[in-house]
Amino acid sequence: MKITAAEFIEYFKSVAEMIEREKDYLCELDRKLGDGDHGVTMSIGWQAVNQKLNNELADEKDCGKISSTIGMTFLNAVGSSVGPLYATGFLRGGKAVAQKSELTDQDLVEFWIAFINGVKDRGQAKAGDKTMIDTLEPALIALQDNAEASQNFTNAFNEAVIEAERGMKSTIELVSKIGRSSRLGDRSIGVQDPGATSAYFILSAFLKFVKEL
Amino acid sequence: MKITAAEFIEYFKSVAEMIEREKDYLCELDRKLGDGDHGVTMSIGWQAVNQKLNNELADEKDCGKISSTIGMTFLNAVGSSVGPLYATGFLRGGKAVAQKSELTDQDLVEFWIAFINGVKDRGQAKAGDKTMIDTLEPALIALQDNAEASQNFTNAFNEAVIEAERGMKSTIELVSKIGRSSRLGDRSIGVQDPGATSAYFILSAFLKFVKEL
Amino acid sequence: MKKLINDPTYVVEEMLDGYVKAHPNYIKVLPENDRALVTARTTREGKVGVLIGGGSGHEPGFLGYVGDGMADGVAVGNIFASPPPAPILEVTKAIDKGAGVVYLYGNYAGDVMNFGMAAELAEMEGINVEMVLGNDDVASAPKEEKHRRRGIAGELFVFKTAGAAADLGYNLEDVARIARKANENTRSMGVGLTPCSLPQTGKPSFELGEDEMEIGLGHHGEPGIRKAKLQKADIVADELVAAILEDMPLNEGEEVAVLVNGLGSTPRMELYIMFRKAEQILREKGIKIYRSYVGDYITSLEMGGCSITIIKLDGELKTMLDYPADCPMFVQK
Amino acid sequence: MKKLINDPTYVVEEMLDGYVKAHPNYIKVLPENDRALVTARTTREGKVGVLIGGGSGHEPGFLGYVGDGMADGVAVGNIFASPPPAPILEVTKAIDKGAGVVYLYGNYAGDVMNFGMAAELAEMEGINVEMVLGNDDVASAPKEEKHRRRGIAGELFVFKTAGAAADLGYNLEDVARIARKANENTRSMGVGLTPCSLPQTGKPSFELGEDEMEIGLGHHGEPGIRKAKLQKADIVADELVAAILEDMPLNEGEEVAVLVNGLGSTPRMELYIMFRKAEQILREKGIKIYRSYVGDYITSLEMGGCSITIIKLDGELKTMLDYPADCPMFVQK
Ligand SMILES: Nc1ncnc2c1ncn2[C@@H]1O[C@H](COP(=O)(O)OP(=O)(O)O)[C@@H](O)[C@H]1O
Ligand SMILES: Nc1ncnc2c1ncn2[C@@H]1O[C@H](COP(=O)(O)OP(=O)(O)O)[C@@H](O)[C@H]1O
Ligand SMILES: [Mg+2]
Ligand SMILES: [Mg+2]
Ligand SMILES: [Mg+2]
Ligand SMILES: [Mg+2]
Repeated sequence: MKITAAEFIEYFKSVAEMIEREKDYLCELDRKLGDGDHGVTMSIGWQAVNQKLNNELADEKDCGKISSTIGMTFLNAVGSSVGPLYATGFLRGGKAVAQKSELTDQDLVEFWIAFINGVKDRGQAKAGDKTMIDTLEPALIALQDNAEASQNFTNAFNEAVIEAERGMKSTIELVSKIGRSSRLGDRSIGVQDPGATSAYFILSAFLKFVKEL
Repeated sequence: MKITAAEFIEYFKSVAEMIEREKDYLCELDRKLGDGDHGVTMSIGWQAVNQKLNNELADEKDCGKISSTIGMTFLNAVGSSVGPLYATGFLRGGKAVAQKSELTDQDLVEFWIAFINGVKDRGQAKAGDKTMIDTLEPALIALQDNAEASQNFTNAFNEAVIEAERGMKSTIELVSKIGRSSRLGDRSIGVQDPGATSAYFILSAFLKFVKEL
Repeated sequence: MKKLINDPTYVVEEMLDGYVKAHPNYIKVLPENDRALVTARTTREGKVGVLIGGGSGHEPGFLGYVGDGMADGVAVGNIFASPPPAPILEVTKAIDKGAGVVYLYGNYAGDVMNFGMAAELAEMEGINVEMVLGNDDVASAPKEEKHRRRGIAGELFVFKTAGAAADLGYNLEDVARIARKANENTRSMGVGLTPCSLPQTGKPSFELGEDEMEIGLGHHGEPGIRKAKLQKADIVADELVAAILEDMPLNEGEEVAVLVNGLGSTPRMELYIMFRKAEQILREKGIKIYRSYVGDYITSLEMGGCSITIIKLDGELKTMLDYPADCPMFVQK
Repeated sequence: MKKLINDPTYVVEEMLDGYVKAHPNYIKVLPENDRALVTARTTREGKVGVLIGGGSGHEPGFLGYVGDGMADGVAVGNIFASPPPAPILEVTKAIDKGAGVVYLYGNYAGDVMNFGMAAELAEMEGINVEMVLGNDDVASAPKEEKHRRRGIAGELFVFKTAGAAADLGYNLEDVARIARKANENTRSMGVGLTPCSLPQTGKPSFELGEDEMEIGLGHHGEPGIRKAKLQKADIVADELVAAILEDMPLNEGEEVAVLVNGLGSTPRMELYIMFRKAEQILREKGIKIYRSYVGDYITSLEMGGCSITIIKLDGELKTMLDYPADCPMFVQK
C-alpha cells in the first residue's frame, strides 16, 4: 500500500473529527481520575491541528513536515501533559518519514514505531503505570512482531490496534502510578485512563482510515 | 384586669417562643421581598431578650424598666431596621409605665399606644408603605377607639388585633414604598410584608396572653 | 448550602476572632464592645476619624478596609444587618482625635436609623459627626428618586477618597465634601447569577432558573429590576455600562476609575472578561480609564455575579484614589 | 454551571486581554507570544529573572503575581493545563538580565515536561535556568515519596521569597536556594466542598453528596484522600493542621507564616473561621505566627473549600516574606 501526503492529511483530519465526537467522554474519564480536562485539551489541540491542515499544510507534500508541524501545533495549542508527549511523538515520527511525499508499508511501520518511542522517551512511563503507554506499548510490540511476519501493513496494524484496545482496557484495573491520577492510589481502580483511551482513538482511526482507502 | 411585672415578663417570653417557631416563615417572606433575614434577626433579638428575662430581669418589678431593657437588649443584639424601630417602641412604652409593678387596663392601653407611636416616630413610615406600620397603625386606632368605649382592655385589644390582622394582610396587595423592598416596585405585590407579619405576632401573642390569664 | 462554619449563631464572632488574630498589627477589638473594631496603629491627634460599617457577609467590606489611608474603625453588624448604635458610638469615641468623625455607610433603612441614632449620641458627647450615605446603585431607584438608591460596591470609592483626605489632614467638612463628591460621581449596577444563603437558614437568598440572571440585583440578594435569560458576558457588561452611562453621561476625554466587583463566587477570570468589555465600550467613547479595580471588594457571602462601578474623576478625586492604603484586605502602593 | 463568559474557547484570551488593559502599568503581553506576559516596569540589569507559570483558572495564581518583589514574567496555560514551552521560552528571553532565570512552578507531569523543554531551549540560547518545583500538598503522596507531591497554595510562599531575593540582588543560585528552602519548609492540605466546572464542559469537576467534603482535594479538582461527612470548621481545620504538623513537626518557640487559601467561592468569613482554629492549635503548641495570609491566593475557578498552608521560618525567610511587593493582585507594604 501507498499513502500520499494528501491522504496522510486526511487521516489527521479524521482524528480531529473523532476527538471532537469523543471529547465529553474523555473529560468524563478524566473527571474521575484527574482534573477533568483531557477531552477539552485534546479537542483544543486537534482543532488547532485541523486549522493548520486546512491552511498552511493544505498543499504540503512532505509527510515529515506534516507530522512535525502537527506536533508543534499541538504542543503550542495545549501545553498540558499530552502536549509534550504527542509533540515528541509527531516530531520523531516526522523525522522517520522526512521529505517523503508518499508512505510505503515500511514507512508507515517506521512512522508509528518512531512516534510511540517518542512518546515513551518524553514521558518515561512504563506499561502498567495506567497511562497512554498501556495502549501504545502493546501496539508497538504487535506492530514490530507482525510487520515482518505478515508483510501486510493493514494486517499488522490491525493486530496492533487489537493489542492497543486490550492495553487500554487493562488500565481499568490498574492503580495509577504516574501523573495526576497517581495520587489517588486504589481509588484509581475501576476507571479507564483517559490518555490511554484517546491514544487508542488515534490508532484505531488510522486503521479505519487505511481500511477505507 | 391587672398584670404583674412577673406576668409582663411571661408575656415577653411567649413572644420569644413564638418568633422562634415562626422564624423560617418570616425569612421566607423576606427572601421574596428583601434580604431574607427577618426571621433570623427577630430570632437573634428575641433570644437575647429571653436571656435577659431569665437573668438580669428575672426578678425585676418595674414594668417600665422591663420594657426599656428589652428595647436596648433587642437593639444591641440586632441593629438592622427592626432594632431601632422596636427599641424606640419599647423605650417609649417603658416610659409610659415607668416604675409600675402592676399594670392596669389604662396602663396597658397607654403602653401600647406609646409603643406604636415610638415605632412610627422612628421609622416615619405611613400606613400603605408596606411595613409593620400597616399592622400597627390600625391596631393603634382600634385600641384608642375601643378602649374608652368598651371599658374592657381585652375586648379593646381583641378589636385591635383584628384590625392588625387586616392591616397585615393588606400588605399583600401593596407596593412597597419604604425599606429594602421598595426597590422592587410592582414586583413587591403578592407577598405579605415580613415586618408587618412579625408585628402581628407580637400583638396577637399579647391577646392570647391576656385571654389566658 | 455547605459552609465551613461551626455554630451558625456565632459566625460573626468567630470571624472577628480569627480576623484580629490574623492581623494584630492592623486591627483590634475595643474592650467596650466586641463589634467595635479600630486600627491597631496610632492615629495623629487632630486627624478626622473615618468610620465605616454595615452588616457582615460583605467581606472584605467593611472590616477589611480599616487601615492606613482608609478607615480608622468599623462597626460590625450581624449578617446583612446594620450594626446597632452602641458599637458605632464606641468606635466614634475611640477614633475621634478632636477633629470629628465622618460616618460612611450605605443607604439602607437599618443603617440610616442606627448610624443616625449613634450620631445623635456622639453629638451629645461633644463629638462632631458628618454622615455620608453611599447610594450608587442605579438599578435601585429612578434618577428622580436618587436619594432612595442603595449603596453597593461603589462605596469602596467613598471609603478610599475620604480615607485619603483624612490622612492628608483635611478637616471634617472637607473629608465629608470629598466623600459626597465621590458618591455623587459614582454609579454601579450589578447582575446576580447564583444566590447566597444565610448560615442560619441555609436557604438560597433568591431563586433563579438554571439559565437565568437577575439584572440590578442588590448585594444582599434583594431582587433586581428583572430576571432575564443569562447572556454572554459582553452583552451583560454592555447592559450594565449602558445603564450607568445613561444615568451619568460622560463626555469624550473625561476620566474615570472602573471597579468590576465580584459578589463572592465569581472567578477573577470572569471579572476580567467583564472588565474587558467595559473597557472597550469606554475606549470607543473616548473616555479614559485612569485606574481599574477588579476583584472581590464588597461581596454577598458566596453569591455569584458581579457589579460594574464607574466613578467620574477630577484632579482632587484622582489624588485621593492614588493615595496609598494599607489594610488587611486592601493594600495600594 | 452559570458563567459570565462569551465563547468558552476564548476565555483565557479574553481574560488576558482584560487583565492587561486593567493594569497597563503593571503588565504587558510580549509581541512574540500572546501567552507570555512580563512586568511593564523596567527591571535592573543583572537581576535574576523570576518566571512563574501554570494553567489558568487559578487566578490570582499565576498572572496576578507578576510585579515588583514577585515574578518578572508568567507563562499562561489553558485552564488547568501547563503552558507549552514557547511562551515559557519567550518570557525567559525577555526577563533574562544576564543573571539567569529561575522557573517556579508546581510539580505536575505536564508542567515538568513543558518547563523542562523550555529550560533546555533556553540553555541552548545561553540563558542559565534554575527550576524549583512546588510540592507542598501533604495529601498527595506519603512522606517517603515527597518528590511525587503536587504543589498547591504553598507556591505563594515560594514566589514571595524568591521574588524578594531576586529583588534584593541575590544571584541565581541563591534565589533558587531560597525558593527551595521555602518549598521544603512549606506544607499544605486542602478540603473541597463544592466542585468547579470547566467553561468548555460545564460539568462539575467532581461529585460530592450534599453533606460531604473531600479531604486532601487537589486544586484542579483531583480527588483527595477520602470523602467524609462535612464536619464543623474547627474539626476540619484540626484535621488539616494535624496532617501538616505530622508531616513537618514544629517545636515550641518556632515561627511560622500561615496561609488560609480560598479555592474560589468560599467567603472570607469562613476562611477566617478556619484561620481562627488553626491559630488556636498553633498557639496552644507554643508556635508563633509571624505573618498571616487569609484570602483567595491560588484558586480553582469557583470551587468551594480551602487549604491551610504553614511555612516554617528562619531569619532569612522572614526577611523575604516581609519584603514589599506590588502586583496587580497582590500588594504588600
Ligand atoms: N509521563 C506520562 N507518560 C505517558 N502518559 C502520561 C504521562 N503523564 C500523563 N500521561 C497521560 O496523560 C493523561 C492526562 O492528560 P491530560 O488530562 O490532557 O493532562 P493533565 O494531566 O495535564 O490534565 C493521562 O490520562 C495519561 O494517560
Ligand atoms: N421605616 C420603617 N418603618 C417601619 N417599618 C420598617 C421601616 N423600614 C423597614 N421596616 C420593616 O422592617 C422589615 C424588615 O426587617 P428586617 O428584614 O429585619 O431588616 P432589614 O431590612 O434591615 O434586613 C420590613 O418588612 C418592614 O416591615
Ligand atoms: Mg487532565
Ligand atoms: Mg431583611
Ligand atoms: Mg438585613
Ligand atoms: Mg489539566
